[in-house]
Amino acid sequence: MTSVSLKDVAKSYGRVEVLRNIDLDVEQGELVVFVGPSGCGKSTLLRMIAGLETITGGELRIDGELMNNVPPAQRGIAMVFQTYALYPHMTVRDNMAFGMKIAKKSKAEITAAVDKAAKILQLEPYLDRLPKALSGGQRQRVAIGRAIVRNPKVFLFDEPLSNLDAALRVATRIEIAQLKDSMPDSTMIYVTHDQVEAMTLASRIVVLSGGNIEQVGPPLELYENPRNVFVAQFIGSPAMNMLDCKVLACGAQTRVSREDGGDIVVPIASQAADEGKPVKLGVRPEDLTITDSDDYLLELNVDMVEALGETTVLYFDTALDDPGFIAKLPGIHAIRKGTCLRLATPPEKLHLFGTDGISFRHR
Amino acid sequence: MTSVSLKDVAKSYGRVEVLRNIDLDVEQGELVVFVGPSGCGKSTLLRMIAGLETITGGELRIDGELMNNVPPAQRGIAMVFQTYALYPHMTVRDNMAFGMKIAKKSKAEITAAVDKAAKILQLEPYLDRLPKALSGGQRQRVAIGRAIVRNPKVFLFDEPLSNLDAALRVATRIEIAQLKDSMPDSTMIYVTHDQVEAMTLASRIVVLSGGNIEQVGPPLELYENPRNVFVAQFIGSPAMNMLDCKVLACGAQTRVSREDGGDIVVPIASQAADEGKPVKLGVRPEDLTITDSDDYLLELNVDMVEALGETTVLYFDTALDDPGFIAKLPGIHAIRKGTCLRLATPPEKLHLFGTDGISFRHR
Amino acid sequence: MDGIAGRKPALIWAVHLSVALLVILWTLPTFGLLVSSFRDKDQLSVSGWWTSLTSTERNVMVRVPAPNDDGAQVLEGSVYVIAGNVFDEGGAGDISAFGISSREPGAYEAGEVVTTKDGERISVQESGDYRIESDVEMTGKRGQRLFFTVLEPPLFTLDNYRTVLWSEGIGKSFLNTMTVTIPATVIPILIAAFAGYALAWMRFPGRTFLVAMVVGLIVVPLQMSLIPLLRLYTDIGIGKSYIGIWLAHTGFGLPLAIYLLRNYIKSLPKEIIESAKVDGASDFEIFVKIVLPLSFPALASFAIFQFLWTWNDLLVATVFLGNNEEQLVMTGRLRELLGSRGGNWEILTASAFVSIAVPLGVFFALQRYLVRGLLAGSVK
Amino acid sequence: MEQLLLAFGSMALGVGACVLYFWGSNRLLDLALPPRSRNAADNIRRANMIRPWLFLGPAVIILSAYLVYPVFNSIYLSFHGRSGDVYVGLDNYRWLFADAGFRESIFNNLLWLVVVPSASTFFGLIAAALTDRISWGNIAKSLIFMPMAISFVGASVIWKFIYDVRAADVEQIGLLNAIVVFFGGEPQAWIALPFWNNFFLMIILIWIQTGFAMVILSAALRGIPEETVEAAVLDGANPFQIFMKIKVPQIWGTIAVVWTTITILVLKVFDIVLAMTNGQWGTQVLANFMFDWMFRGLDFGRSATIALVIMALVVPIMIWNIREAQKDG
Amino acid sequence: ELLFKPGEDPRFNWASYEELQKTDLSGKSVTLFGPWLGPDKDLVENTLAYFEEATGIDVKYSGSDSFEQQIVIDTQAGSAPNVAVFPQPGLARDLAAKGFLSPLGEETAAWVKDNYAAGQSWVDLGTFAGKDGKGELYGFFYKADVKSLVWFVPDTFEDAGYEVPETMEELKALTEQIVADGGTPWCIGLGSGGATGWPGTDWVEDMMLRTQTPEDYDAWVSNELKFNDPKVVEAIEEFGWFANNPDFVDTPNAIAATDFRDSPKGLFASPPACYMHRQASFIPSFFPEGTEMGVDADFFYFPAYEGKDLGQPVLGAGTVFAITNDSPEARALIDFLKTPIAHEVWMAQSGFLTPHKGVNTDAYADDTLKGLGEILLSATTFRFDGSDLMPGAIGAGAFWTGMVDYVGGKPAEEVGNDIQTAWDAIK
Ligand SMILES: Nc1ncnc2c1ncn2[C@@H]1O[C@H](COP(=O)(O)OP(=O)(O)OP(=O)(O)O)[C@@H](O)[C@H]1O
Ligand SMILES: Nc1ncnc2c1ncn2[C@@H]1O[C@H](COP(=O)(O)OP(=O)(O)OP(=O)(O)O)[C@@H](O)[C@H]1O
Ligand SMILES: [Mg+2]
Ligand SMILES: [Mg+2]
Repeated sequence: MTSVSLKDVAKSYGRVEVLRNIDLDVEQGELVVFVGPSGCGKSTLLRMIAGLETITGGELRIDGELMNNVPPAQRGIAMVFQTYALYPHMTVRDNMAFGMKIAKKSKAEITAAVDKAAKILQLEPYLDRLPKALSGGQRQRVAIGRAIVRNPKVFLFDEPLSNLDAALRVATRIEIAQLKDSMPDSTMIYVTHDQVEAMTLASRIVVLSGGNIEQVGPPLELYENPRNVFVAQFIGSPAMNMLDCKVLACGAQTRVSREDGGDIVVPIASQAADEGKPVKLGVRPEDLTITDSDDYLLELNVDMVEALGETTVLYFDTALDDPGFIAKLPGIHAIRKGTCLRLATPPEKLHLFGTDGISFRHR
Repeated sequence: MTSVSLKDVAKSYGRVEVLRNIDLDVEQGELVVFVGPSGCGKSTLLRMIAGLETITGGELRIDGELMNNVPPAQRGIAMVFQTYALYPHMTVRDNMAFGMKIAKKSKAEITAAVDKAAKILQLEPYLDRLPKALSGGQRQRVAIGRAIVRNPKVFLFDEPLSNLDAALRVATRIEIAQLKDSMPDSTMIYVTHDQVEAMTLASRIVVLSGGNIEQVGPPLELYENPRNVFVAQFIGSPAMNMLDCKVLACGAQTRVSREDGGDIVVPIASQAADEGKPVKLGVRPEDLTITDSDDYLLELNVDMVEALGETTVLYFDTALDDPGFIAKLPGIHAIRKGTCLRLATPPEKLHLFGTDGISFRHR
Repeated sequence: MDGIAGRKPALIWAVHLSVALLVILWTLPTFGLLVSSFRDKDQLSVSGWWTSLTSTERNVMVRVPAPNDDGAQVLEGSVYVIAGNVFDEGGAGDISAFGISSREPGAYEAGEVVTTKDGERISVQESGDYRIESDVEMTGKRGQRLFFTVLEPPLFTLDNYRTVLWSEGIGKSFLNTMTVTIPATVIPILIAAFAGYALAWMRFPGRTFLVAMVVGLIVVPLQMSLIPLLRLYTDIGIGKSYIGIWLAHTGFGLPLAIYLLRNYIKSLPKEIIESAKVDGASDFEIFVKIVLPLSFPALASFAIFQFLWTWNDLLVATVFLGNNEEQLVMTGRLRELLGSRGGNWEILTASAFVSIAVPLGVFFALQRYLVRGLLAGSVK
Repeated sequence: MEQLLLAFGSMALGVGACVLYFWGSNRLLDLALPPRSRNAADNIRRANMIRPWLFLGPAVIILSAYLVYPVFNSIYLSFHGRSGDVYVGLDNYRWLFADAGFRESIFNNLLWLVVVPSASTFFGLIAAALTDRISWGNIAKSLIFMPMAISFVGASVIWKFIYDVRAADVEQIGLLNAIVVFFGGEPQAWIALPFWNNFFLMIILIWIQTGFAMVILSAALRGIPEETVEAAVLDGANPFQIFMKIKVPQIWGTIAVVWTTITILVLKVFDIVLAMTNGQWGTQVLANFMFDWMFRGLDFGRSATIALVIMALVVPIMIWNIREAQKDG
Repeated sequence: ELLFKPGEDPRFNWASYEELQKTDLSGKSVTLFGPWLGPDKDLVENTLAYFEEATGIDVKYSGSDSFEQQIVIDTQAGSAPNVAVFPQPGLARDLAAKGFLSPLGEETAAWVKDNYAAGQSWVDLGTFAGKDGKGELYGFFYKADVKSLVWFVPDTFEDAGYEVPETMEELKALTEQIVADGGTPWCIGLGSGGATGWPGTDWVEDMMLRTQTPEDYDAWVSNELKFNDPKVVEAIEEFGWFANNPDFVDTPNAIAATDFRDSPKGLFASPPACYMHRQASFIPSFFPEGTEMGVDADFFYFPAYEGKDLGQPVLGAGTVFAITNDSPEARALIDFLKTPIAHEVWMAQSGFLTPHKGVNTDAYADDTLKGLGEILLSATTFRFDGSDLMPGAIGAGAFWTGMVDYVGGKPAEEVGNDIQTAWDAIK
């Protein structure tokens, strides 16, 4: 059953169009993550669903009902804000109970709901504290608890973890995943610009950029089969390396040239019209391996080595403002700066993008 | 040549002792990174070196000279703050020139120094902007530029990247690494609580905890051979898994029991006295592999799977507030929640820690 | 910041000294008033208050009983004598010199016997005993004046405060003032807070214009409003009443209140308000349950100013409340103690202090909010 | 006792009525357009269009009655004669600009506008900066703030004991003259010294307003990121340079706000001048000049004209403020 | 609660009190608003108590320090009290011209003319042009002050061997004599906060009366005689003879800055800071505590020039009752003021002088008051304080400023010109 449905939704502030032609259906029980660079309109879209921004075009339906003009409280949604937005002068319990009190629920009902949420989130010991007496992670849990108590049709999260430090972020991310698991029927929409969060939490990811949806799909699909250069580079860290090439031969497989003269066969179909056109050859840093054989993709000098123990990241052709070409190898490698290395990759891991940025696989 | 030397340095605020018995020598040209959990005294130590906090015990020498009571400006150091600490009312140029102006340097000299630093940091186009018109990364570069202009003996960085978002953080980290490369003679002391930064930048890492130095050494040494449980878990992400075991047999190799009944031989020497004692068996998530053979370390049910594309993280025995046991596998794995998996690891990658938390390898 | 190495202690001393100097400069005038308020009425206008802190030599005049008074003059043998002690009417000290004419108040040493041109022999002893002898019966309805110099210890009195604090009707005036100031502080804050919230967080046409208007109105001199307003009051039948003065103080305080409170309320995190909206709270509920409690610092700091203003106000109170016995406020009552020509400095000094007491109390009670509240209101 | 009841009764009545209005009107609105009914969405939307005006209602009405109407009334009066019933065109303005008293007032007012806000802000800044560095700073602050709590009547008594003058051969009871005499000078009638007496009056207002400036500026100074100061320390700046080149520029916005507030106050203040000199010895200022014409001259036309001049002087500040207000929408 | 029990003290005219009892106003009330505060307020209330007791009326008196502002606001706003007590007639005249006062009627005018010493002049003083321009009696004078007084300490005069001067020539001679003896003759202070300068106007007015004819004085007050007329300038300079000679005054550089309330204290200093102080009859309340009138301090008439033949002019002042909100009770209050008892009760307290011929002067509380009262009753020329009669902008404005300027060193002609210019500007 469709839970949230956006049809041709648009948003402009005065003459500035921030979002256009957003079409999206979120099924009940899904956890959909909006990702995209800063300023692409993620929060705006979420806030439109919440009713905190007016919708300037298109239709928003929740559970089939048109919601464009319904005030936030009547939409059956709950929202968790980046800044937690806890009421600083109320205890944790009151924070969670506020919505129900406003709705004039009975005392018993409120207590039951709050206690249940507190139990789920292990907040019981803190119920009588004020938010300022809580750690960041606990505050975030209270914010989530406040959402749970409302028992909404749709949960909305706007970068709920971005104010936490790295360790806490990981821990809370896991908590959210578990929470979702424990409420399989609840629909969640989650905004982040951290793609690790997106990858780990989402049942589907919506990649937004410049007010448009670039691609929608399950995380791994986006990782393995990005629709365009933008998605390819946005998903995965470090970003996918892009090499400028020319198409030499087309067909079920495509032969492309590297600018340095070599050429390579990519097992991706191409059309005759592509021949001679410039293309981008995409390869993920983590798909690269070091090889001695002649069947290599590139030969480059190492500019910098980052040994993380678990992985070793090699930088080639680096310049300020441009990380250049990157390879990420698992484990520890004793590679020194300046070494010349041959890098290879399994051909099936390569990506090809046309001049319009669209992946050949998606045509 | 020793650049910065701390001898038995201590710091107390009133009766609260924040740092004690800090002994450390930083050689010229090193980049030493202080890491440690929040509140362990990293910043305090750095600020003592800078002269922004008084030293309440011990000796601080820079280039051999006793510095305890020398005002900050006379110590030949430059500091880059977490919040950049740019002067908001001055242009980039003035920000960088301020120190030299105060020192009444000639106009020409100032211009030369500022231009040089701006060039290194590619800040030339922004020289006449105010900080508020710069992006986070650019601001951080200005802060670094301000340090470079002073041409100090020692650079001090206090979590310079923690206010940047993930992508910028990576990019700026690389810039700092390159900067260090371009100034091989300069000594740098760098504070962070992000261990990726520590690993990638440091020539040596100093792990601080609770006001003490836990371990000092090159990054990979800390990763491969942590001195104690704290360092083991602090370096590497996700943290090293710890299993509670008992020593069954000692010698050049140690046989330990798992609580679930199995036992395993670890190629680490132990002493007779250890026999029967509880120990912690450490294994890094990224050192685990899935196996079908009987030579496995553990058999567990998967609680949660995070597929990041590049890697897949498996969580076992997870509870709120406790990530449980974690395995990190490269690439994409089609593992579902609830699957029972056997995990193995090469025995040489295992760690053993005594009840005092010290690694058997370090005794 | 405190821990910077190599700081020169001299600098710290310089700071301490400068602050001490500033504090002295700023409190000295008030301190003078405080000392003066404990001084005797007559001394107040002849010597500086600082002299009252130390023993001072003072020229004093006493008039001995007039010869014509009954029993003033005794016949001792053949001489008529008027005797007594100069301190009979209070005071004490050692007399070093005395005089019998104001032109030379210290002409003679104590114990010396002076013969006047009428032939009277006058002497004053160190202890203050005096003796006037005359061979003939003395006449006159004015007693002889004796001048003497005496070293007076610091002399203070609580009389001024007694006059002020125990004056008739002061309690009632205090209540009247409270009746004026408390609603005149609370009402504008309430109205301004609602308006501030509307101007900060509600969307409606004309909002910017209203904000602009409020700013513009801060500067209207209130004297311009007195007559039209009182006329309005008379016309609609409010007349001179508490309601009238509350509304007047509200009106005059409102622009600044709205300006400050709007800025503060605007600075509250947007998310909190949105969160409450999502929770289903109406604007009224958001205001009462979220904004009001969170704006406490701003409310408190504005309360201080409005309170100080209404407390010290006399003009608005007398115009809109009147100065009947029934309606007089504290400032009016204190002013009344001064009499029609206002020359009683001693009362003025004491009453100035009495009238500072309450605002100072309010200030100290609320000052910790002042810093936070005002800043958020005025500065981004 | 009865009096007490009456007092509390009225207080409760006043505050209660106000509370009742806000609560009641909202309740009515909720009853008229119930937010939890079938067409809740529409109701809430409609209610949201009305509600701002419920919130703003009292403020708008009171502001209009107490301030807007008088302004228009003054404009009307300024074109009318003494009693406000004879139309005289621009006569009042013509008179005003020819009047020596007006010229004196304007000159003095400009003097006040230059000196008082800057001096109050300056001393407030110094006080704020210094008191922040010492342990007894809060006590010092309270003492410096104290004059704010003193009424103008009280203040004029206080300053009488400073400026008082006595014959040269008698003991001075004014502190200032006592000091002058102590150092062998001639006692001066400070408030009668031409031109300089203006400054002696200004000192009183500066004395009062410094506390205000200090309180606000001290909050602003605390808002300055400590790191910028530390960075300057590292750059070798001495405390004075840090203050002038790092701190002051960063709180410039606050300084401007303080400055404006005091400037507006200066334009409105007449109590000090009235109580100390009533404009004698060349100390007339506009507000007192207006007061004079209103209550001594009984000429409403002229006093309204002067009032409008006062308001005109504020217009630049007003525009600046409105622009600031619009910036944050 | 009545101060003097009706019927007991023979000094009082109890018949008038009994007469009053015939009017029954119980249950009615009247509001009265005036400048009297503090002790003065007690005095007036003590007096009004007889009216209340006799008729049963409730008189609500309130006093204000800012009477002038408030009566203006109240009358303009229509919230005026029934009766207002104006400290000077100038303001009452302004309000009458705006139509805010009610005429008292022919009968009252006739009463004043018949019963007050120099009755016609009191009538004239209380007669203003109403809104319609018609001159009618609006102001009823009750409680007068005598201004032409010089205060001194008899002992000091005695010690120095000075005699009370009888003529202006003698006064000037005495002044010079005192200087020659090394003393300072005069204490002069014009300071009065917001009203600084007014004591100077009294000096000038007294001098006008002593150098010019009463007719010139009247012309001057109505500005038919210009302020810069040589006659006026001469009077100002007469004042200057005393005030602007640094040897003659105690605070030569600070006359205007010395508060008039502090100024007389110089008489009582030892050694005396001055010997004489010219001030109105109210000043004893600012003498040091315990000063016994007639013993520790005394007054003499500020004498006239023997050579000018202008008689014994007396400068005075008085408070004016006017009806600002007409009602029968307000009229009854004015009628009460006509009864001798209304005057005698206050006379027997303090600080009250009356030109009422029908009262028993024995009722005055002390000899000093009685003496002052006699000056008032026996004046050959009585003139009202001119500045109080001038328009507010002059009498309470330019004239004050002029005096301050004059003692500050401005030549008398310039001062006259300035004031005249100001006067021209309000015509
Ligand atoms: N009130 C407004 N008026 C005009 N433009 C606005 C307004 N609010 C947001 N925008 C613009 O809309 C765009 C989308 O903003 P939005 O906050 O949705 O971005 P985002 O994707 O959430 O970014 P981030 O990751 O930084 O939160 C931005 O370019 C922003 O500048
Ligand atoms: N002025 C102070 N007075 C008392 N204790 C202080 C003061 N400043 C810091 N501390 C304490 O000193 C300890 C070390 O603080 P420090 O800032 O050096 O930690 P840190 O390691 O830099 O932490 P973080 O990673 O959060 O920056 C903390 O426990 C802190 O509470
Ligand atoms: Mg730190
Ligand atoms: Mg006069």
